[in-house]
Parts: sequence; structure tokens; C-alpha cells
Amino acid sequence: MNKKVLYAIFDDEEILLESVKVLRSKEIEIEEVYSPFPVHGLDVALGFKETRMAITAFIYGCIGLSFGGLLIYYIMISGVGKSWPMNIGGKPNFTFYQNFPAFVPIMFECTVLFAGHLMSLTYFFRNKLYPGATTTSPDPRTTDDKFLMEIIVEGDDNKMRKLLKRNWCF
Amino acid sequence: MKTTKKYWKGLAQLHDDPIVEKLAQNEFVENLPVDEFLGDKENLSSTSSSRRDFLKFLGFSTAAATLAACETPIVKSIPYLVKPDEIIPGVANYYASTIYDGRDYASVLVKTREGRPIKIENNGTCSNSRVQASVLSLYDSARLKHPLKASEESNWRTVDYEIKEKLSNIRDGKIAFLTSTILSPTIKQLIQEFAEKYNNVEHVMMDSTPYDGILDANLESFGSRLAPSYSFDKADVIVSFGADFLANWMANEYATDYVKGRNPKNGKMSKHFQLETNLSLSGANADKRIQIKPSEHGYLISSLLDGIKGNKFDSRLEKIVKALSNAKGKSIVLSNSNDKNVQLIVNAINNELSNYDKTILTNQPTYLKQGNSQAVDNLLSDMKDGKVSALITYNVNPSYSYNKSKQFNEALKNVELKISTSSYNDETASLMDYVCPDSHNLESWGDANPKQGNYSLMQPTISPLFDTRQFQETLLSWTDRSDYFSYLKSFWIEKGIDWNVTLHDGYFHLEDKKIKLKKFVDRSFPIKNTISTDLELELYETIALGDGYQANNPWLQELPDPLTRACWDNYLTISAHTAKEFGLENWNVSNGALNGSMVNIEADGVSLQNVPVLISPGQARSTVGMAIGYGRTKAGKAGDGIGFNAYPFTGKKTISIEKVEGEYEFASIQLHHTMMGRDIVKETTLSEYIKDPSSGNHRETYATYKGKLTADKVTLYEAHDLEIGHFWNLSIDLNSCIGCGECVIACQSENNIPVVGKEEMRKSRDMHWMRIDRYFSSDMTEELSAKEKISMIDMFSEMEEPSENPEVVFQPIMCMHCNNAPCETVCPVAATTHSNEGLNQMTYNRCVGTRYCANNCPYKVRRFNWFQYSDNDKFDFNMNDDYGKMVLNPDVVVRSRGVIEKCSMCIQKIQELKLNAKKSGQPIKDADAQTACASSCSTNAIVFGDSNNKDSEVWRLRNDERAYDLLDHLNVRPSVFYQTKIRNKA
Amino acid sequence: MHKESEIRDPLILGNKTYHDITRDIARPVEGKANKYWWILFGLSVFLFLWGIGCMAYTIGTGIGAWGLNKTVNWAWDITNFVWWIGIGHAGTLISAVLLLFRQKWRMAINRSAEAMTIFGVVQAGLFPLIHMGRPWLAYWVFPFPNEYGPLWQNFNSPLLWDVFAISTYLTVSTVFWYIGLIPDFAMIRDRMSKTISPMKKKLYTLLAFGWSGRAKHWQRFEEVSLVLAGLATPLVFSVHSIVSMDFATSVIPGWHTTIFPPYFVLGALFSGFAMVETLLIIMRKVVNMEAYITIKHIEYMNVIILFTGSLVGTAYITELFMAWYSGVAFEQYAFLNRATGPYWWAYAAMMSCNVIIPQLYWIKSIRTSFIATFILSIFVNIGMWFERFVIIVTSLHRDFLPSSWTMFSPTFIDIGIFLGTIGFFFTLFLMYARTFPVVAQAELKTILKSSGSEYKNKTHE
Amino acid sequence: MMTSLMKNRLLHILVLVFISFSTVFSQDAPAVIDSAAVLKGEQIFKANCTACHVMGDKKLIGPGLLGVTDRREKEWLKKWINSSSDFIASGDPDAIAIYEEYNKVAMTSYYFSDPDFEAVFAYLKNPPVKAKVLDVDSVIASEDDGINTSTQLMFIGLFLLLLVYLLTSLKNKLKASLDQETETIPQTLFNQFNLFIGNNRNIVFIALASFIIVIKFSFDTLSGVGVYTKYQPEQPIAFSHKVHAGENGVDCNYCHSSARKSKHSGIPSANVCMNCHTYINEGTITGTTEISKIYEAVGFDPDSKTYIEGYEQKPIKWVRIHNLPDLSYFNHSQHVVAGKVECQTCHGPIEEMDVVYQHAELTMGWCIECHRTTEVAMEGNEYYTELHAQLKEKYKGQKITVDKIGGIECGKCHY
Repeated sequence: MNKKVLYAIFDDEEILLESVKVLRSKEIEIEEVYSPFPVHGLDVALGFKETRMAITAFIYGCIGLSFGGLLIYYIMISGVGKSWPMNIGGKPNFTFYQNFPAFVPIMFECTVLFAGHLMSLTYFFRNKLYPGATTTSPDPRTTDDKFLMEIIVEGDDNKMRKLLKRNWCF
Repeated sequence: MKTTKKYWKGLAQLHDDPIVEKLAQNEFVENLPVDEFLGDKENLSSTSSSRRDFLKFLGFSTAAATLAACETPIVKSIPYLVKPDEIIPGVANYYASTIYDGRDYASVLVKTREGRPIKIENNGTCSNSRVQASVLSLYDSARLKHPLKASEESNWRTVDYEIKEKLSNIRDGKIAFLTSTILSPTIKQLIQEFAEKYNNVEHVMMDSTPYDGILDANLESFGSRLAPSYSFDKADVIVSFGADFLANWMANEYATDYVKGRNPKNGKMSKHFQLETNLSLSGANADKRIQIKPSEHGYLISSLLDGIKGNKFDSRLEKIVKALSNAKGKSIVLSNSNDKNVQLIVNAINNELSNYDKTILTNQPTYLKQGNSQAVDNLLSDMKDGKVSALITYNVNPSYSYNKSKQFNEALKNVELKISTSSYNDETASLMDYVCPDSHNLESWGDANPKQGNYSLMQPTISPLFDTRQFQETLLSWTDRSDYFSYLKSFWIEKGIDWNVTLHDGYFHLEDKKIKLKKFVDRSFPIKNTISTDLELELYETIALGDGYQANNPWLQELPDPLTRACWDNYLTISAHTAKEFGLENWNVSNGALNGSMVNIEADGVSLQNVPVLISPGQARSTVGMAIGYGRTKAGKAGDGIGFNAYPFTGKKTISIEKVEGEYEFASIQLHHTMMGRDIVKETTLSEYIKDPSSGNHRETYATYKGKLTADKVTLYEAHDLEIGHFWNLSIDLNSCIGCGECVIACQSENNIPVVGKEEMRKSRDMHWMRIDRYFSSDMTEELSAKEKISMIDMFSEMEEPSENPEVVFQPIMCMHCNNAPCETVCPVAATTHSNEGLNQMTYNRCVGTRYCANNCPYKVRRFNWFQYSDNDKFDFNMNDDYGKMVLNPDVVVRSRGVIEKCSMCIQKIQELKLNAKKSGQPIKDADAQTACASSCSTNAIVFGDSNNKDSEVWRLRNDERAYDLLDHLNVRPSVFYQTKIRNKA
Repeated sequence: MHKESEIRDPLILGNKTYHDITRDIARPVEGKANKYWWILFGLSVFLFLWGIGCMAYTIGTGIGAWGLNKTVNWAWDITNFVWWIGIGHAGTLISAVLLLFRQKWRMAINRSAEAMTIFGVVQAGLFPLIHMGRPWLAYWVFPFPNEYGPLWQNFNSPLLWDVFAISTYLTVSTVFWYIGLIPDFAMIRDRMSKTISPMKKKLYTLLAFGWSGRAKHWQRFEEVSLVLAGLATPLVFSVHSIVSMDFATSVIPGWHTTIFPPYFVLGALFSGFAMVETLLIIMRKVVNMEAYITIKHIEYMNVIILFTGSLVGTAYITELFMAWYSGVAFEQYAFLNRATGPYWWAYAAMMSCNVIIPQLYWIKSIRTSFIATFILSIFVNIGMWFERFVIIVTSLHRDFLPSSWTMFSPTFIDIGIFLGTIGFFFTLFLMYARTFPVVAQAELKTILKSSGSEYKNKTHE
Repeated sequence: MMTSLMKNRLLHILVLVFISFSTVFSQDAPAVIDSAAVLKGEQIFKANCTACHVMGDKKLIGPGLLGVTDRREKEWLKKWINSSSDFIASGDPDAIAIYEEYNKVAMTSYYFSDPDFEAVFAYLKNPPVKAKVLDVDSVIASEDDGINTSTQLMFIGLFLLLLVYLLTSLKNKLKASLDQETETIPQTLFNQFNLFIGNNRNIVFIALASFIIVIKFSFDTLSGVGVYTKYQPEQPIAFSHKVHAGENGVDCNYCHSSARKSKHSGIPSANVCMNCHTYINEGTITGTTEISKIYEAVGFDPDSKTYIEGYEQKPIKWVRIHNLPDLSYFNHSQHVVAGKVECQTCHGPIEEMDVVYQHAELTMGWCIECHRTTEVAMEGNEYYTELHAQLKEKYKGQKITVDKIGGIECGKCHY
């Protein structure tokens, strides 16, 4: 059984999109598509699942919020743990609720801090992006103006070539 | 009175051993190794310690070489070899003693730590800022460190030998003592004994500000050359012609009585008229102030006499005459005139009002001023004709403070033997053959008789820092004796006093023989009004420097004048109106600092160049005032070249001034003089007060759903619990505060507050923890603008201008210790927090210096350490001086650069108080609770205490109708509160 | 594939193809710098070094080196801080808010705007640090477990809010920026040849994090940018609101004002856009980006400036009205003193530069001229600096007790530090302009078809 | 920190225990006497007598006083104590004998009030047998538990190894029974290890764990900066607290007299040393070498027992061990008198130390911890009466610790 990897290079995203649709309709497995910029509707065409980045961000946000809240609660509110409740400017530090307004800003900032950074980290992690990573696309021009489709064909590939040709590729 | 304090009865009680050397050793830290530890420079510099705990230098002299942070610093601790019994390291001792420098007298308590005086406390009598500051002068490195011979270092043996030699060789020439007023009976006796040993000795006393007028007048009226004592508390009407009796006039003892007589609680206050040229402290406190020219002085007084006799008189005196004639025997009339004839009239008036022996006590004279200008002048002429072969000066600096100083210096050349006993190598001493430096009061034994029947003792609280010897000792050695201590002791024991008790109390009373006074004879003759249009000069003494004896004391130099609020300077005070005539002006430069134009002044013969002019409200038109005590040339690094010497103008009435180019830079720390129509100092009149005690204490109310409420009732907060335990409060009675500034110095010495120098003061970077704001009234008021439809903009700009003869209020301001403190909430690192005793605590070592708190403080009482003020040659004052550092209070940290500091309500004193109470297992006594400012206040305007304690004084004051919080609309709930000012206006 | 009405002017001039874009964007990085660049760079480095000197002197001797005093404890330091923070705002706003609003014209400028944001915030961050009396203890403002008991911070303090707000803002916007940069770095990486410039190749390989433009990555990329934008938007508003609370929560008349948060945010956008214009107009010359930063972009921004400027003006008026209407004597005097007191000139400068001059943008010819815009943008920058100066200094120098009233004037150290930060800012920016893809080319390519002039012309035929 | 604190408290308790003990001992004394008097007597004895006398047979300056009550009449003692010189003059043979024995030094006179004298007498009559030793042992015990824990750990480790061995051998047995190839223990461990790291999760876990450990470690080391616990410098004179405070039972208060009066505990001045060492010229450990250093400092001639005239005295430069930063105000009397804290609470078993070392960390955290947990000694102190009532009202049932009266406020130590 000989497998072949076929690289189809397009120079216009619309054509790419077209051919993707065609191939998908013919139930041909598209290994990967490389493009210099996000092509709208490509992910749908390729039938990707919704990415869950947003959800992670939300979770991280919640973590951040509770972290901020707990931190302040531990530090500012009297009689908690071994924290150090002080009378500062006569502000009531007896219950969290009484002093709440003063805590909003930092709790908010913590939320954003956690959400933003942790999500970005997840993004890098999932995409395996990290300083020193050297993975590139099969053809360097894909970051310039070319669109590359990677297809794995089994057996004779001329049929495939023809098919692609018909879709204005070279 | 500090009955609760632990006094030391001095050595006498401790050692009955007669041999004085041993006494001298055992009483004090015998091996006070000053030179040792000062010699050890690298130690001083390497001690990173900010709390300059003396123990580290004496008790345990630290040889700390702090290595890398991770390594243990090696700190050497050296205990005393022989520990003096009364010294417990870390515990303060109090000695009762006396301060008298020839100008200011006070019976004091000296607080010492590890055998080193660090603070002066009042001992019953009234004191003043100079007395408070004198403890710093003790550590003045400019003091002579050894006797001088021809300005060369010498030693006592040679000096004594040669002097005795020369003295005994004097045959016909005079030996003259030129001294300040001598209060000490022993010194007087010693001089007599001296006179017995040597030929024709003459003793002349001079006062820096002569009071011959009064003395001579009384000589004529009563046949005895004395100055009576006044009891202002008994007087219903006080009329003072220029006499600044609250500050510098005669003795500094009248303020207490004066305020006693002005307590509205009794339903009556004395009525105080002040007729004067310069705006003085007394004038500022007067109920009615009339501006007069010096030339009118005599005339008005004599016209007043007419008025009282029922003849026609000057219309300006209308009210005064009326008031006086209703207050026969219950009034005082004073004058600061040095003219005998004027004073004769004053005597006549007082006699007419039968004040003598009621409010003015001639049979209990004060001896603080005994100088005789005539005698001094005679001495001068004798010196000129070479009749004086030896001159010995003590406590005087005639080359500087004598108005004929030029001639004096000339005449000195004709004197064979010139000896000074000044402790500084000052203007006079530097011209002398020998200087036998006198020890500081705090290093000496002594006695004083300030007043008929009143005596006080002076005892050393530290062994002499330098190779100095007190004047008495010197006199003894010249009469081939020694040991002044036992001389003094036996002298008084003969008089039959209990030595130990007296030493413990510091002062005592003796029934002196009654002074025989002639029946009063009126020798006065009326004085015509001589209308003069030309410019007249009136000299005055500032609160801070007085006659300039302590000119080298940086604390005093930096103490802002209560009225002009300028420091590090003297200047020509002039009224706005006159200034305009001469085209003189003051203005603020871009950073707010005050600049002024300069003039040359000239009065027959004497003249000064480039004297700055400070426009000061209250100054009478076409007159100028100028302070003496400045312009020292040989005072020391702090005092030299500060201001101008006005002494030569003594006695000069009219002067001429001409504007010169250039501008002068003042260091004035208050640049706005009016209250801008704000409700800052609340005041009312006596009549109003009697009707309604809370009058003048109006409080804004705010509409809430609960109806109209005052600010402190409106809050969103659930308050913290300040009910339990102590709640330290401070009450300031604006009616009792005369603005003398003594508390400022007391605070400075208690709390190690740095001196920052003129440049920084000029930039409004004063470091004083407490200041005394002074506000003038303005002609423009909101009512007026409303009436005359004056626009807001114009109104405010006019409000900034004080009236020509303004009403004056003083308001001491320190940290208010707000219980809803705006400063605390904004500190990111919680460096300033609130204590459960209501104190606003500033934690220096947590502070990172964002200065947000200082911005957010409505009272602007927080002070930032802009630079490192200690151990910094840029600020070469006492904290950069090895001796000066000895005055630092070991219980208070010296703040480092870049942190905020402020009034701590003397928390170190509070802690000590509580600790002692806990140790002794007793509840705290109200009287013991004191802050530095409260205990120093001679008029008891500042009262400190625990207002959770229902029977404390401060609790009573808190609930007084007069009590109010400053800026109460902010609802910051200060722990410091004020009592409204009450004026006795008709 | 989004379409766009023809009447809209093209956002990309010249008949560009994808490749042209790539080439143009990469040119500054690959080519040599032109002389303008060197002149500007030299100048800014000089200023920067001077600033460093002044800061060193301050830290060496103490804050006393500045013109502050017991009454005015903040002046230029915090003025500059707020000013820079304000400038920092436009960047994130452009990239985040406009992204949410799907404004295409942002794409040419957001990269530089964000760079400006980050560099601006860096400058701003300097001031809270050096204005401290003891900067070596600055780490005390962060909560970290310690041996002091443990001892913590005061979360009631607006300054602490600042600490959190600014550090969050700085880091998050940096990340946002960098994520956008990765594909462009990859583009440059792929253009670099190992043989000619191996070092550069290595460098950009490192920076590109091994980006290869996979479809899934692009999907995630878009999602992440969107979410980050969503996060950054409230962040932008929160940061300056919090900065404004430094003043709003205090008791000082003239600071104690509830309208500060919106008013400060508007001011921030206002000054931010002005600074963006200043920079872009310089940059498009210095690294020849005329084709991508068009007059259209400038005009859009001018419209925003006009809008925010007028709103800021409204805020000023509101303040005055409130002061009068409140009936509080202190408030009234504070504002009277601003306008007529010793600092009237600062107030006048603020009013004219921020309220009156921007009104010129009503005129199309001015709105659409590079020169005029450049000059006006400078004015706005100055005006906004004065606004902060007025708020801080004139409120402080005459507050409650007349006895402590005084004034402030800067020392040469104050001035030096301010110029220093400007120098620092431009140094960073110019270096950025030479080494980074200054336009988000990947995104730009997505709108080439819709907004490129060539395609528009096509559709006209 | 916690452990040291725990020790402190333990020690504290033990000291209390000991006191109760001493009373117990007094109970089984033949005569019926009240233990209170004994305690009082003990205090008086410690304060006044310990300088010259020990509660034993050993001679100090004066004779050891163990069993003196049997040797002498009560009246005789009273006379002698009140004024030995007069007593000698009166010609009492015993008195003269003692006078002669102790190289003609009359004992300093003490005027005790009768109850005081009674108390002292009672104490002399009922000495705390071996009480000191008991105390000492307990202290050592408390010192030991640190070591115990570590040994326990060791045991646990061994036990685990044993377990591994047993299990593997069991496994081998099973394998053998299924005749698969068996592994030696190292093999097993190795394989297991490979399996373990083969799994990504574990890797991540390890990474995290090590990261946390590193953080913790660095944090601890950092927070240890400036903490000088166990700091034990060389002193100019090898003064042994063990000998003085421990064996001879000299009261701390005798030398560090200002500890009860002042913020400083005070280092005794040389003349205090001389009080005893005028007579004691030879030490138990170092003989004359160390003591002669004092003589050198003050200029004392041990042979002629006189001070050398005009001798230039040299200060003794002790090395300070407990250094608090200057920014914090600490007051000994506050803690010793008002707080009724034992010296040992902070200074450790000082009477055990030949060379003194720093026992506590003296960090702020350490101070605060103690202030949070220590109850305020309010009973019987008038100062607290009102406050105590209010506080009890406020904190119903809770311990009233120092922090409840503001003991952890910044301003209480920093000003």
C-alpha cells in the first residue's frame, strides 16, 4: 500500500475554498491547509469543530476572580486566619460586603489578568507554539501569498491531480 | 506640676563624702568618653542605626561594621566600668535646675538619658522657646573647648597664673567687671570678695535691651531703682504702650497670668488695649490695638494721664480712658519706653488708678533687669581715657550688642588686661587677651534670685563636655580658692534652707528683708505732641532669637516668627501703605517663595546696606520695625551672617531709607495671610459668649432622610471600636494660645525633628511637626461683597489682602489624628494605620514614599524627608554634628530619606506612661498624660489626655460648647479639637 | 468573504497583490534605514540618556531634587504618568474595540498603535517607580508572603489598584500584540535566506514560535484575538478609570469629583489618537508606508479626535457647573482658582488646545491634510499634558487651609526626566519600526479584496 | 518558627510546673508551714543572697546555706543578718569563727522586715530539693523532640524499604508460580521507574512538584536572610551563664539589673562582677585565666585584694548577641514586669549555656506570632481592671491576647 502526500498550491483563497468544498464533497481526506492569512469559512469547509478557546478563557477568568476575591478577603477582612486586619482610615473591615466597593477594581483586574494570560498560554500550548520551535509549512511561500493544501492519496494519484487541475490549480 | 516625676536630688543626697573631686566623679558618668567615641569617626559613620541611642556610644559604644546582609553584624557592647547609681541605661532622669543666660531666666526640669540632657521641661515658671532650645546650645560645637590666650589654645594653669599675676600688679587703674544682670547672690558675693583681694574693682551690669527708663523712674518715684512685678491675672484693664509683655518685655513670666485673667468661663475677661508701632505678639492678642508712631508715645501717655485726671485728652484714647476709670486698682498701664520721663508719667497714671500694691507690686520687684546704661557709658569713657586697666566681661557681648560698639572696640585698645568669660569666641571675646570659657548652665552649679523672695538653684546634669570652667569657679580660683559647689552649698545652708529638698524642687522662697520704699512722689511733667512726618524706627526682639545670645542655635534660627512667619532672617517691617510710597514691594516667585526689595537705612552716623523689606500688616504708617539679635559675625556656622545687626540703631528714632536695586530672598513659610472667608478659626465676642456659650461655633448641617444633620452624624461606615481602652485627645484653646512658638521647639527637641536650613524653608519644605498658623483679618468679607455686588473673582482676590491694622489669630496645627483619616486609606503599603487608641500611626520603616497621604491630608501636616537630613553635609546642622547628635531622643527614630513623618502625639511618651502604669499596677493619672507641646505650653492652651476617661480634663473640654473640629464638614473626626477664640470687644 | 460598498474609499492604495503587501511590509526589516530614521533615532537616544542621568541623580540624592514641597507633593511626576497612560490607551482601543466593531481601517494601523500603547505604558510605569521616596522598596506594593508577620498591602488604596491595573494592562496588551505578530514574524522568517543573513533568520525563527499557518491554528488565532479584544476593551476603560480614582477618591477639592472616570477615559482616547497620528504620520514617511496608512485612516481618526475632544470639553464645563451648583465654598474656589489663579495660563492652554483647536476638524480640508493633522495632533498632546498638570497642581497648591498654600515650579531635573521618557519612547518606537512588521500584513491581506483600490476599481467597471 | 515557639511555650509550662513542684516538696517537710512563705522567701533569697551564698554546701563568698537552719538558731541568724559586724563585735564565738574563716569579711547587713525574715527562714528550712535539676532536665527534654522527629522519619524510611522488599519478593513468588522470569529488586525498581517516567502526566507532575519545591526553598532561604538564630560569637571573657545562673543559681536580675526597670536588660558593669570576684579568684572551669581579665579591666590586684591606684581602667568589649534593628522599639521591663514573661521564653535555656547563643529568630513575624498567642497578664493589675471588664464583655469567652489590646499595631513598636 503506497501512500503519497500531494501538495496542491493555490494563489487565491476563493479558489482554495472552492476546491476544498469539492474535495470534501468527494469525501477526500484533506490532511492540512496552510494559508498566509485566515481564510473565512475555511474551518467550516474543512468541517473543523468549534474551538474551545473562549470556554477556557471563561474558566480562567472565574479562577482569577475567585483568586482576587480570596486574596483580598484573607488580607483585608478582620479575624480571618492569621491575616492582619488593621483599622485603616476607619473603613469598616468587619465583613467583605461592607468593604466590597473598594475591592471591585482589583478583583476585576485579577480576572482579566488570569483570563488573558492563561488563555494565551493554552493557545501556545495547543498550537505547539513556543520560542525555538522550527516547524514550518512545506512551502515557505505559504506565509507570503500562496495557499497550500496537503492531501494524502493512496495508490494512483493522477485521478486526484486531474480533479485538482479541474479546479484551476497547478 | 510634675509632682509625679521622679526627681534626683543631685549628688548631695547620694554621697555625703565631702571631697568634691570624688563627688564630681561619682555623680555623673565619670568616664563620659565623649572624645573617645567622637574620635572614633569610622564607628559613627558605619553605624547604620538611625535611632542614635546614646548607649551605643557610651553605655555600649557600638563598633558595628554591618557586613553583607547575610552575615551577622558584629556589634560590640561596652558596659560602664563603674555604673553611677542613678543612671539606669534606657531610663530618663529628671533634674530640677535653672536656665539663665543673661537674658532669659527659667526654673526648669532637665530630662537626661544615660547622663546626657536631652530635653528641657518647665518647672512651674513660665519659659519660652529660647529656654526650650538651650539644651541644643549645650552641644554647640562652636563653644570654646579650652581657655584661650591671645586667641591661641592654652590651659587653665597658665591662664590663671598669668591673670592673677597681672591683676595683682594693678595699682591705680580700675578693674572693671562688665556683666549682664546678675541674678546669682553667690556671684555677687564672689565679686565682692574679689574686690577685697584686688584694688579698685568696679562692677557694671548691662542689659542687651536697656530698661533704665523704668528703673530710674522708679528710683525717683519710690527712691529705689527697681522694676515692679505685675499680676496680670488681677487686672481687668491692661493698657500697654508698646510693651510686648507676652513675649520679650522684661521677664518672660507674664503670659500665664495674662491668660488666667482671660478665661471666659468666669464670665469676664481682662480688656487689653495695645498702642504700638510694630505688630507685636501682645498687640496680636490685644482686644483693641491702636497704631502709633514712636514719637507720639510720650504724648499719648501724658494725654492719657490728663484723661484720667478728667482733663481733655486725645480722642484716640476715648475707650481706654473710659475703661481705665472704671477699673481703678484693677488695671495695669505699661510702656516699653526707655525714657525716664515717660515712665514717670506711667507711674503717675498707675498711682492715679491706685494700681500699686494691687496689680503692680513694687514691694516684690523682679531683678531680671538691673543694667545701667549710664554706668556702661561711664565705663566706656573711662576706658577711653585709659583709667581702666583690666576688663572682665561675663555673659555680655558689648562688641556686638552695645549700641556704641564701635567706640567700645576702639576703647578696648587702651585696656591692658582684657578677659572674657564667654563660652564662645564671640565678637567681644575675640578681641580679648584671655578667654576663660564659662560652662553651659546645664554643666554648672549656681543659684538665682529672679524676684524678691524667689530663689532657684542650678545643678549640673552632665560633666563639662569641653575643658571649660564656670565663671564662679574662675572667680574662686582668682581669689586662690576652689570648689564652688561647697561654697554654694554652705552659702545656702547658712541661709537655713534644706539643701536636698531645695535641690529636688529646684526653687524655694525666702523671706527677704522688706525693701524700704519712699511714699510715691509724682515727678512727672506732661509731654507735648510733636507731630513728625518722617520715617521712624522701632527695634524689637523676635520670639526666636531674643538678643541673639543663642544665634548659633539652628532650632531658633528656623523657628518662624509668629507674625511674619519668616525665619533665618531679620528685615525691615513696613506697612503696605508706606511701602507703596517708597516703591517697595514683596512678591512670590514661580515656586511660591517670597521675595522682597531692599533698602539702605541710615540714621545719624549709623547705616546698613541692602536690608530687605517685609511688608507686614499692623505696622504703623511711616514707621519701620527691625529685630535685634541678628547679624552676628562670630556666633558659629549656623548663626554667622544671618540677617543684619540692628543694635547700633538703639535709641535712634528717625531714620531715612532709600530703595536699592536687587531683590532679597525670604524664607517665609506662610505665603497667604487671610482665612479667605473660611470657617477655620471660629471666634466670637465675650458678650455673645455670655449670652450663648456655643456662639461662634456654628456647624453646617446637611439634609438627609433623617432630617438636617451635622457632618459627623452622616456616615456610611460602621465605626471601629474606640470606646474600649484609651482614646487620646488633644484640645487646643485658641483663646489661651498666644502664639509664642514654645511648643514648636519643645516638639522639635522631643521628636528629633531635623533642621533643614533657609533654602529648604524657602521652598515650603519645613519639617516642623507642629506649626502655628497666623491669620490676619481682611477688609473684604463675603457679607460686604454680597452687599456691594462684588464679583466672586474680585472678592477672593481682595480677600487675600490683609487689613492695615488687622485682627490676628493664631492656630497651632499638628496632625489631627483623624479617626476617618484620608491619609491612611490611600497608602498602598499600609504604612500609616490607626491604633485602637485613636492615634494615627506613621510607620517610617514601612513607608515607600509615594507622598499620596501628604496630598490627601486636608491639614497638610505630613512632612516628607526630601533629602537625608542627618549625616549630610548639605544640611550641616545639629544632626550632622557629632556633638549635636547627643541631643537626640533615643526613644524616637531619626527618619531616613524618602519617608513621610508627622506628629505622633508623642507616642513614645504615651507608651512610657502606659508601661509605668502597668508596671506599678496603677490606673493612669490624668495629670501624667502629657505631650511635649502640652507640657511646654506656658499658658496651658494645649491639653492632652484620655477622653474615654470621664474625669479627665480633656473629656470635659471635648464636651465644652466651645469645642469644634477643624474642617468638620469633611467628617474626618479629628482627635485634636479646638476651642473657639473669644474677643473682649465692646 | 465580506463585501463592501464601492463608495467607500480604498484603504490600500496602488494596485497591490498579496505579494506586494508582503514585500512592502518586509522592506523596512530587510532594507537599510533612511536618513530620517537615523536623525530621529540619534535625537531620541540623546534625550533618553539625559533622562537616565536625571533619574539617577534623583534616586541618588532624593526627591528633593524636584520642585515639590509640603503642599504640592505630586506635580510633573504624576502628570507625566497619567499623560503616558492616556497615550497608551488608543492602541488597545483601536485593535480591540475597532476589532469588535469590525472596522477594517484599523488593520493598517493597529500594529503600530499597540506598539505605541506598550511603549507608552512602559514610560508611564517608570514614574510611579521613581516618584517613590525609596524606590528600592518598590516591591513592597506587591502582595508576597513575608516574614513580617506576614504584612500585606492596603487594598483600599487607589495606588494599589493602579499597581494591579497597570501591570495587567501592560502584560495583557503585550501578549495580545505578540500573538498578532507571530504570523508576520513567520512571514519574515520565511523570506529570510539562511545564507545571506543567518543571524536574522535565526532571530525571526525564534520570534515566530514555529508558526506555519495551519487552518486550525488560524481558527484558534481568530478566536483568541477576538476573546483578547473582548477582555482588553473593558480593561482599557478600567485602567484609566482606576487612574482617575487616584484623584476622585481623595478629599482635595478639584480632585474629589465623580465624573473623573469617564472624563479621564475620554481624555485618554483623545490624547491617544493624537499620539497615534503623530507617530503614523512620521512613520509612513520614515519607513515609506504611504500606501497603507492613507489619508482615509487619518481622517477617520480625526473624526474620533473631534468627537472625544468635544466630549472632554463638555466634561470641563460640567466640572465648572458642578462646582458652582454644589455650593461648596472650597470646590468653588478650587475651580475659580484654576481659571483665574496663578496657574490661569495652564488652564487657558488646556482649554484652547483640547477644546477649541480640535474644532477645526469640522473643516474637511483640515481633516484630510497630513500637515494640518500633524500640527493639530501635537497641539492636542500638549493640551492633554496641561490638563493633567492643571488637575494635579492647581488643586493641590491651594487646598483647605490658606496657611499652607504655595506654588510649584519644576527644576531642570523634572524637565529632564520628562524629556527623557519622550526620548525613551521614540527610541523604542523607532527600533520597533526597523525590526518589526509595522503593519499586520496577515490581517491586511484579508481585506485586500474588499478594500484594495485595484479590486474596487474592478468592481466599478 | 512554630517549633521553636512550641518549645518556648513547653518550656514556659515546665517552669510553671516546677514552681508548683517546689511547693509540693515543701509539703512533705516535717513542720507544717505555708508554701506561700517559702515561695516569697525564695524570691527574697534569689534577689539578695545568691550573690554570695548557694543553696547547697558549696562555698561562694559566704558558706553554702543548705541546712543552715539546723546549724544555727533562728535568733542567731537574725542577729547575723541584721548586722554581722555588730554581732561579731558583741563577741559571739561562732560569729567570730565564721568571720575568721571567710578572710575577715563581715557580711553586708540586710534589714528584713519580720515577715520577710520569716519567709527567708522558711525557705532556708524547706529548700527546693533538686528542684533546679528537675527544671533543667525538662528543658533538655523539650530540646530533644526535634531530634526524635528526625529519627522517626528514619524509621519510616527503613520500614518503607522493607515493604518494597517484601512486596517484590511476594511478586516474584507469584511470577515464579506462573513461571514467568522473576526480577531482582533493583530491576523492579528500575522498570517501575521507567514505566513511571514513561507517562507524560507524571513528567508534568514531577516538573510541577520540583518547581514548587524550588520556590519554597528559595522563599525560605530569602526569608532566612537577617535571621541569626544560634548566633554564638566568641566573647572577650569566657563567661559561663551555666556556672553563674545555672549551678550557682545567681538570679538573672542580679547582673542584668535594669531588665526590670528599663528597655535595656543591661550588661553588668565590671564593678558588679567585682562584688563577688573580689573574693572568688578562681573559676570552676577556666581557673584564674578568665577572672583575671576582669581584674585587668578594673585594675585589681587579687593578691593584695586592692585596687591599683591611678590604674587606667580598660572597658570590656562584649560582643552583642541579640541585635534588634533600631527601627523597632523593644522594652525589657515591658515584657518581664508588665508581661510577666520568663527570660527563657526568648533567650532560651540560658542557664544551660556555657557560651550564650541567640535562641529566638527575633524576626518581626516571631514577635507578632507571640503577640497573637500570648494572653495578657491582667489579673491583679489595677491598670487593667476596667479595661479587662470591657474586653471580657467584647470578646466573650475568647482568650484576651496581646493583639486584642492593640499589641500588633505598627505604632506600638515603630516610632
